[in-house]
Amino acid sequence: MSVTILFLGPLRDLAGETERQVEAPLDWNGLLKAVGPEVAEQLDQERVNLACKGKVLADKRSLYAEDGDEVALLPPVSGG
Amino acid sequence: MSVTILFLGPLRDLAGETERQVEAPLDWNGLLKAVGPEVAEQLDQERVNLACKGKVLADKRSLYAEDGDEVALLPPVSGG
Amino acid sequence: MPKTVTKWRCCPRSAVARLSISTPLDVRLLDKGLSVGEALAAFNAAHEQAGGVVSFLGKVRPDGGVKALELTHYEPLTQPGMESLAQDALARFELDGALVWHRVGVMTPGEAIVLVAAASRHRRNAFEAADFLMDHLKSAAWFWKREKRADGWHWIEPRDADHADLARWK
Amino acid sequence: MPKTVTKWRCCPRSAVARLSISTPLDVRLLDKGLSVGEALAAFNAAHEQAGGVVSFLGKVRPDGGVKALELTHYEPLTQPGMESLAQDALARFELDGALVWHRVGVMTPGEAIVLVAAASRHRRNAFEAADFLMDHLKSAAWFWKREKRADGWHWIEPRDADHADLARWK
Repeated sequence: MSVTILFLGPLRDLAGETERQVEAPLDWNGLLKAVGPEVAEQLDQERVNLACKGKVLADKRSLYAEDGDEVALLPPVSGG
Repeated sequence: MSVTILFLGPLRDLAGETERQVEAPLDWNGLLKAVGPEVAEQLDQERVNLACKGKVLADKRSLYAEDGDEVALLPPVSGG
Repeated sequence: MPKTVTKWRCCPRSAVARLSISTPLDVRLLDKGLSVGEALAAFNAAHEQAGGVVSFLGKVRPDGGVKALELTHYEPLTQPGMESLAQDALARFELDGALVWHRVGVMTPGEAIVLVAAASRHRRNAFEAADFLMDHLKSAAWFWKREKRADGWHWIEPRDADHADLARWK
Repeated sequence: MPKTVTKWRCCPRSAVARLSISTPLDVRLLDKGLSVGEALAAFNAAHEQAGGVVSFLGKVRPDGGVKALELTHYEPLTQPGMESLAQDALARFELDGALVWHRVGVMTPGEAIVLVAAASRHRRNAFEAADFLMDHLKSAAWFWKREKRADGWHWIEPRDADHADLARWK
């Protein structure tokens, strides 16, 4: 009975792991607590997006992930 | 002791031949006479250029071709 | 993964090219090297009726002592994002077809990262479509890059120039 | 024929491509068909350091019952004109290299007429160089076209659009 949080790109280094399982259901405040203060600070910035069930959320603060859902933390894509 | 006049692109059809040998030297008035009235009328238009010895003339009316020279009549290039 | 609306059909293999190209769109994420000559030969053969074909090939540059480049992505977004982008280009520039191939994983300098091609009746449309595809690919496809230099791996930050490139099409 | 100032050197033949490409510029008038995949593979191999390569391929379109296309040119102007244009593009867009190949003679629908490629450190430069080369090729190279239709051969007139294309670069 869990939600998978995926840390992508540079957030993977900041989180120190690729993914983490947390208890379902998971909302925005639950996510902030689950990822720790450093990642939470990044996540709070506009340039970091959130996907749930393979869809980018228009309003990431409306997150509501249920059992079996995958929540992906998407930092801005790289230039170059 | 001659100058070669080359008819290129559509001017070839109008002249009815690919090239013609005429006596050297050849200037602008000589050229107009040598090519016949139909081609001369085309040649007089700004959009038709003249090359002598492989160089497009900035002022075609300054033509002066000597023995062995090639004078090319260049209609505008095709679109498409 | 959402289905796109285009009808896909498979082309007969060309005599020159051993590759099969889907028409009108061929969108791929590749985890190993791509043969650019073969891909373009097959794309050209698949769009014989098109008057003009423009291609762009992006390669890993051997700049500043870069030893390797790693591209990570989020597959549930990347493939649909690339397909939807190719669809947009197809409609917007009245293309006969488009090819959008992107490498993921670890690459070394000189290796191909991205190949796009656009086939169209008109030259200008093919140029603009290839340009449009490249400008939008990064934002459509969620790629994160890091470079391996002498002192280890470094993430590549977003660039302001990318936003300027995107603004050209607004 | 005037010599250009660039130093030409010959590249080692690539394992993939059987063609030898001159660098930085490879300018050719061809009186028979060209293998696009091979040409681009060889060009890419010759410019391994370039971050981006843009190519344009123009083909004879099977429009309005065209059975064949004939391209005539004036060789003393065409080859130097194409070389000088390629030089201009090389300097103007800071290219690593360029390829400019043009068919002459009689071609049938689907056959390649022209292939240009530009290799550069920066994507935008490679795109602009290929575009620039195509816009200027006709005026630099003195080509006259005629089409064979059911009722015989027809010369193709100059187009106003060509002048507009050239004006973009002034």
